[in-house]
Amino acid sequence: MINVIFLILSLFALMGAIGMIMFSNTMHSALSFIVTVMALAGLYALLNASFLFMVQIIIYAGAIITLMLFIIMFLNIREEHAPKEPNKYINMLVVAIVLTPIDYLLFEAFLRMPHIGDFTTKIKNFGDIKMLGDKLFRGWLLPFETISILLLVALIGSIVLARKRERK
Amino acid sequence: MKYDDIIYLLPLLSIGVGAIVLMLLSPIKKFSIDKLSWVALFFLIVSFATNALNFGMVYSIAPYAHLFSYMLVSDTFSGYFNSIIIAGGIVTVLVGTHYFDKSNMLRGEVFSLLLFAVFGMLLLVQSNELFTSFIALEIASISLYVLIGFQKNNVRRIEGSFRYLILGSMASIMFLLGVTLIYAGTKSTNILNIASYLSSHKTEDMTLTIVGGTLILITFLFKIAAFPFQNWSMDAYEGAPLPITAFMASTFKVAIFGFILRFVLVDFHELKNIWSDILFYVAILTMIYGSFLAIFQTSLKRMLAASSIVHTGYLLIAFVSIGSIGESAATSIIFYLIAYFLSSMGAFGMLSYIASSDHLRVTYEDFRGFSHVRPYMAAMMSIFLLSLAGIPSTIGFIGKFYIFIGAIESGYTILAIVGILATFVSVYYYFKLIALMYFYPSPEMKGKIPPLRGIPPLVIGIMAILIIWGGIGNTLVSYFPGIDFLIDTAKFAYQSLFMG
Amino acid sequence: MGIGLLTLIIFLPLVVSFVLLILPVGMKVTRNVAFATTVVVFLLSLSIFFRFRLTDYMQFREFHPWITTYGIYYSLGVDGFSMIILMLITTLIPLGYLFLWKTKKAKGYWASMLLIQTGVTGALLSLDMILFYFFWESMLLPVFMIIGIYGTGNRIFSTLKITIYTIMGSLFMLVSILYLGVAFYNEFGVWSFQLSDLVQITTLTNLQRTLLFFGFMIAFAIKIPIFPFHTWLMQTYSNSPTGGVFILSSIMAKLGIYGIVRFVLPLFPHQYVEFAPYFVGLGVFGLLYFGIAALMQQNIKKMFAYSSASHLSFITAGIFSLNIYGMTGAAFLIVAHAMATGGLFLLNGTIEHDLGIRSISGLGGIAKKAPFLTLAFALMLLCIVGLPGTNGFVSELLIVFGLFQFNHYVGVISALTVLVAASFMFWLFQRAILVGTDNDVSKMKDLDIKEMVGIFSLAVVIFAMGIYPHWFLYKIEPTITHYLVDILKVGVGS
Amino acid sequence: MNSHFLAWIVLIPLISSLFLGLMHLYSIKIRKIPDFVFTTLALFAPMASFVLGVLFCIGLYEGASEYIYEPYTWLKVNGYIISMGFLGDRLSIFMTIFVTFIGSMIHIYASGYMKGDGGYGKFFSYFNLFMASMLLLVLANSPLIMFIGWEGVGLCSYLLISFYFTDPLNVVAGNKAFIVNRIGDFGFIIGLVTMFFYVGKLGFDYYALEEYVSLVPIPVLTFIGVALFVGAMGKSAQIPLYVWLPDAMAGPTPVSALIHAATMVTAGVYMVARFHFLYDLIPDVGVFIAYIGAFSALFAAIIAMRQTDIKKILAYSTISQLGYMFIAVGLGGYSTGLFHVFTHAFFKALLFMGAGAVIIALHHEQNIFKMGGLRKKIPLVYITMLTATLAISGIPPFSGFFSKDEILLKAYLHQEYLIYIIGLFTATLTAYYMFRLFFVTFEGKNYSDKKVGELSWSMKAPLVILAFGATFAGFVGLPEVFGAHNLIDSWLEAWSGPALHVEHVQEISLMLISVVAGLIGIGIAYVKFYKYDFSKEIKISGVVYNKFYIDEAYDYVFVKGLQKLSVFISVVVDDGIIDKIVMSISSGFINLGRRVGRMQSANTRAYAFFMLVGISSFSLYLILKLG
Amino acid sequence: MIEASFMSYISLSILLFSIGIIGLISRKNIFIIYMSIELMLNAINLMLVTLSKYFSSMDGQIIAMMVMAIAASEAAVFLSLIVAMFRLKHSLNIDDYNALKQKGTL
Repeated sequence: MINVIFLILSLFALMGAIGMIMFSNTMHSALSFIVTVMALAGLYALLNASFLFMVQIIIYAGAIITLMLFIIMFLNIREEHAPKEPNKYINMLVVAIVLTPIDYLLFEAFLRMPHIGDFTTKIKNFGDIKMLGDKLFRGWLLPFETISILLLVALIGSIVLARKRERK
Repeated sequence: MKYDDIIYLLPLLSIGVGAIVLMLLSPIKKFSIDKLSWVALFFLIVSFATNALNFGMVYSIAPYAHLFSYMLVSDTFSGYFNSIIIAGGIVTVLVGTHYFDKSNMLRGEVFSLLLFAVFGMLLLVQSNELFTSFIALEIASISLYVLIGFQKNNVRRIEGSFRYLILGSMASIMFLLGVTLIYAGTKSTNILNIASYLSSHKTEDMTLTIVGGTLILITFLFKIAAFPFQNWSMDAYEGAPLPITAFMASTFKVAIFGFILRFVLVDFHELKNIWSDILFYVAILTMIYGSFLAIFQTSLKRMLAASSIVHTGYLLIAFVSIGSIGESAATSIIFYLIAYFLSSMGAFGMLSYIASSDHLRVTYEDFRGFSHVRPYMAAMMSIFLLSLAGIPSTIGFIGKFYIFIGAIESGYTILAIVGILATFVSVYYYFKLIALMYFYPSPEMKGKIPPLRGIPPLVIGIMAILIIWGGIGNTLVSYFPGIDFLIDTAKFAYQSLFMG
Repeated sequence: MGIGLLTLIIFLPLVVSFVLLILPVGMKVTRNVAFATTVVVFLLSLSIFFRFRLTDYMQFREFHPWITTYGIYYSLGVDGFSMIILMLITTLIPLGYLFLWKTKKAKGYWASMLLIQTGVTGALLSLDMILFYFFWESMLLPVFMIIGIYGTGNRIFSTLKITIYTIMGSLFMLVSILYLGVAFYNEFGVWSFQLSDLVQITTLTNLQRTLLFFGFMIAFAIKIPIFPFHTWLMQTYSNSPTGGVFILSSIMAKLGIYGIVRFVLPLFPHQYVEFAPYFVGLGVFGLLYFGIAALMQQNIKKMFAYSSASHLSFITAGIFSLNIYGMTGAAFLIVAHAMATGGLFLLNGTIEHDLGIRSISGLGGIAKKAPFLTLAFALMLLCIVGLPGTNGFVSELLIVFGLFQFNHYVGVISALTVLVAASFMFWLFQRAILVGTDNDVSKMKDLDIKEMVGIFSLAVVIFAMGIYPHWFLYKIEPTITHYLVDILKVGVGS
Repeated sequence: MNSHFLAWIVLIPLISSLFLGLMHLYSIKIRKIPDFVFTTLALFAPMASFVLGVLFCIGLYEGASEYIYEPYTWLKVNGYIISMGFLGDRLSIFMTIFVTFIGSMIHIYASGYMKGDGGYGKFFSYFNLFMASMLLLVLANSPLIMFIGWEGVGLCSYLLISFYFTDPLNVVAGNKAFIVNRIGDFGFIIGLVTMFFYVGKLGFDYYALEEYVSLVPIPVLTFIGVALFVGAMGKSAQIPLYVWLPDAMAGPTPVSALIHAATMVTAGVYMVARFHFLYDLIPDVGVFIAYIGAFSALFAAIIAMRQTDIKKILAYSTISQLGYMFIAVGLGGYSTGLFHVFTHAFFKALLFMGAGAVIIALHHEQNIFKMGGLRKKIPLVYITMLTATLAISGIPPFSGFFSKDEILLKAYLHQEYLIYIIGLFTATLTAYYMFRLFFVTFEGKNYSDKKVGELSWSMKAPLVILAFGATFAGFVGLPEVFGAHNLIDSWLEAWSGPALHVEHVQEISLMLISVVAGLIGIGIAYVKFYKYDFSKEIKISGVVYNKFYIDEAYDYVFVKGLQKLSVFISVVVDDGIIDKIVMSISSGFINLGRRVGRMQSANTRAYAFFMLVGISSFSLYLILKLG
Repeated sequence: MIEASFMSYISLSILLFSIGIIGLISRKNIFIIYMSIELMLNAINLMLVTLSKYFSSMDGQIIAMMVMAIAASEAAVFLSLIVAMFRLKHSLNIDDYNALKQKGTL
């Protein structure tokens, strides 16, 4: 059963991703990307990451991509703004070929992975918000704090960059 | 919980606090750029001072180890790099304020972002955990992306920023993938845990870790602009405002090296020579590519950017030899970083000071007859160029000396020879500028060049003196640190890595 | 710790130069103080000359740690060979100043001249390879400045050319030095770049030594220059100001020779002997090649450049002749040629200063206007052509002896030296100085009193060394005997 | 006699020369010094040396075998010492005396000849410097020191030939003299070096060389002998290095008299005599020398027959006479050769001085065909010139007869008949061209109506003295056939060579033959030139007049050839090949850089792709590395 | 030896990652380039979550969560830069932005 869900979700994820890079219309791509994101959220749920499932939907689908769609509309981007890309399939093929060693290496590396754990979680409530919060504030305090700095930087950055042009 | 651990956090904290304070102050109209720069300077100096408290000792402490789960470390090594990075920040503020002031599109947020970048870099060399490093790297990078594109109505700035952003994100993702693979391989992202895992397992079990390490190395190579990941640097350096270019070219590189040295020496201590073969070619190609690129430039900014690729190549020579002679190679890298920091910071700083009025591109031709207009500035510029070229009596020579001798010691004589050839080519493009400054009659440009007054020239002059002192200084003058002192400090820094 | 005599000799000009540069003094003060400094240095070196003992050891040693991590020491010393060149430098420079007196250059010119002096004496006296390299490269900078700023013609191009050319050579030397240092470290476990330590290395293979030998030789061959590394020379000389070309020809080129003897010889004795025939061949070939090329030069400085190259090739042949005659002769010719060429360049400088002409065809009839200059010119010229009674003769004779000992045929060919220089030098003298032409030389002034003191002091030394050479030679003979017997192990030559 | 004074013989002229030079410079720069100061100082030097020479001569006569004075070690290398040494033996003192004597005479003459010249002091400075060098050459104790003098005289010759340096011709002639001499010196140095390496290490003075020279293998010795003789060829203007001497006549006439006739050019002969111990061992080289001498004599005489310049004729005659001398020394008769040096010095100096007097009198006219009829105008010159002409033509009892005849006798007795015949024929030619000169100059009436300049006493007195010399000097070496004792042979006993027995009748008949030969020459000259018709336009041309085009050939082969080679080297090889390679390496590098620069295309996707390729290659590396 | 399901998750994430790279390099549209980067981050997140489950450790999930934060911050900068760029040139084609092209090449 789980395998079937996984297959469906992964199919969606892949289709969405492929669609995202294939569509020439920006809006279509963005919508296609949402499919992937949602599929991934489903996969997180399959992987006992219930909190992440939520976050994925809220942040990605809800915030990031929406923001992007908002920008697209805000800038009033129309079809003619999209660049002409006659060679994009050939390009993709070439990139895919160049990519082969990397993928091979990654697969090979995971195949040789030492047998540390297994894929059946024994821990109860694995992945729920309590456990996550506990771990986050006990074991990952520093990154968590620095993430806030990062967000601050991004905040200033986007203000600086997107602010209306100032007078000389 | 020990409260005196706070002292090891102070450098980081004061920068962070400073950045936030500046962020809050910057929208206030009353605070001019000048005033903000003093605020920034205050926090930087506090940070520098608190960092200097532990100078001269070999120590390694994980402050608030329990709280931070050993993710943060403060040792001589980080202290050493911290001081360079903070100094980079100080110099950028001191020299750059003039530029920021003159090009009135830059606003107060620039100091906030600069301090955030410094914060990210400090964290980068102090973090003992890969994901924290990643965040630190992102903090620094994003600050820099924004700083480059700050003058957003200038298409060159925006373009440089955007290109750097795309490629930098690609590199960051490689880093993240590397971290993930290492996590997959060792079930931890803490450097010490990884090191102990690696030393207790067979190589066959380490495939994931090695691949992950390689991906991190690729990011490192990208950030220091090594071949074949160098293309962005020319565009980003040229696109950025000059003080930011200076900051990027010298300080960021230092921070990156601080991180990768800790990573390779501590983490991959057992495996550090697995990359020697490929890094060998990377080093050679980096030097050759940089030389080719630098030799025909007309814009000085581009020339310095290209030459910074060459200097990356020199550093990689030492990085290659880390595999066989860890200590002296690492020491030589640390020393060379100081040398390069001083020289390139000085050269870029000088350019930014000169260009602050109205030049966007500073070309060779702009310097024709410069020595007749501003003799002292020309002399300082010459010192920086000579140091970059590695002419004796400058710190650049000593740095190259260590690098080459390390290469020969570890059996990479070929690298030393290629390095020599690159140096030889570099003489051409550095001396061309000196020739232009000195050998032509005085031009009609006196009005445009800012006078030799104020803080920026003073700072640049101090750096020139440091370069000379680093090149000839010795222990003859009692109680005054010379070259030996610098080397010993670098050695302490190296040793402190293995105390944790 | 006290400051040693050699340190004083090396660094006094540097200190004075910086002080002068910083203080707001005019050109005249700078010049006068600079001259006084060189005189003081001369007196200091004179005291070394007289206190020099007749041994083959290094004397007046100074030894202080510099970069202890890598065993680099501030290590100075003098032996017979370097002593004679030291005397040469410290004598020539003040005399040269007297000639450059009237050049209306900025004070940077004089400061650079002082810096050059520091560079050359430093390179001459250092016994630590890194220290040597340090000075060797440093002296290039003031030369770069002097030629580039105060030169003429296509000066910028030629300045860059000489700089890049010589730096290329010295960088190869740097690699070789480093390689030796590492080899020493691997063998003995400590770092050192002392010459006396590096010669003890035994682990290097023959191939390695050969490569290192050529690494060193490239640097020196470019500086000297040996065929075919000479093309920078002609352009540089013809575009240099008088002071620059004076320093280049009479001092810096000699340091190339010195470097071979001081470093290459003890470090690679086997290669030195093995490749000696090739270098002797190159030397003798260069002697003829440059000599013939000099014949038809139109620019006086270019002709002198070829002439210098010719003589320097001859000196090179001498030092590779592997016997005491050739090597002492070479040492002697270093001095003789430095004085004579230096003098000629200085005299030519005054001609150029007064007339602004550098092509031979534009001159002529100077002898009538300036008899003293003509006399001085003739005396220097006689030394160049090796007329008996001048030190040029003694040295050329000894080198011919040495080369004859080396190989009879080479010796016979090298005797052509009596013809080579004479042919173009006398022709030059005829066309440029003696014979009157339609050219306007009315602006030509004769030597003033300072110049006369300068040039005739040189002439006196030239003739003194030619008439009583033994008094000068006996100081260097033990050193050269030491080189040949103890280091090269070829014997002094029967 | 203290041997220290040997050094003073050299030093006095040297110091005098320095003083004269300084005074001259003072004079032209600051304040004029009157000529008589120069004259006094200049004349003092050779005379003082002459007196010293005579004193040494007396000392030798009284039984001293030789004087040696070695003031200091000139050079000491590898334990081998070369001293600055002076040797006063019979040969060198003989040379000293006649050099200083002739020198003194010509100094006196020159004081008149150069009167009023702007370079008066300079002239005498050079002159005295020449004396010093010549005396050093003569008195040196080792070949090396001799070489110092040897080159010194060459330098002085150069300086004096190009004395009036504003005229390019003079300087060119001076250069030619110096360079050609240097070619000779090249040979000399080779000989010297070879000698040093084979025997010189045992001691490099003449006595040591003489003692050990037999250790040298004969082929080497032959090489040394030839090489040294090349030096002599240059200095003494023998084939093929004679070309400089005629041109050297560009110098003032006293210079020609002193240097290019009487003294310097005989240095080669002296040198061969000095090395007699060497040449005695290699008679083949001696014969070679003799042949060179004979051919030079003949060749120069032929050229002299058609010359018109009075000094050039004398110059060729000098070459010719020097050839005689080499015949003698080549055949081992060193004393005979030196005897001819001795007599030749008198009559040739006289001839030049006479010619100089004529030139002065005719306001610097040198073409004999523009003279004529001077007998009445300057009778003293006429008489002295006649004496000298007779002497050179070998008419008894004038000095030239005895010396020349002895040389011919030597050749005959050595059974070198070819040389003998050449010598005899040359004697005829000599008489012919000398009397041609004499008749054309003094007889006829070409110049009789024009004004002739006055001659000062200082020019006349040496003429008279030397005329006496030219007449009677031959009696010093009066052959035994006249019942006299050959003073020269006995004085230079060591150099007289093996005694060759000769019948008196044979000797007398040979003498007669040579006298007849001379008279034939005079006769022809008388017929052709005694009443020379100057009105007839003379057209002189042809191969002989143009000196067989030897100068042109040399010029074409050596000078032009070298110049072409020089241009080839500096333009084609240096600039065109070597520098081009250097420069194209650098420009090629820069161009390559421009190509590489295309990678900085500002194309983000290309950059990213490039990165991807990099990552991919890292992956490949790892795949290979990890297996 | 390793469960198929684990490898299938990993494979999926690697595939997504590759697609991201392909999109990043072969497309000219700035937005798609940006989304490709986000896709790659998502792929890594999937990997991290998978590992988290595999190791039965929360670390992977926490990292994944923070990666999302990083992605958000990058998004902010990215999008604001895009806005700035578009204002300047009114083009979404990345190839139109080539003012920094090397001059003076052959």
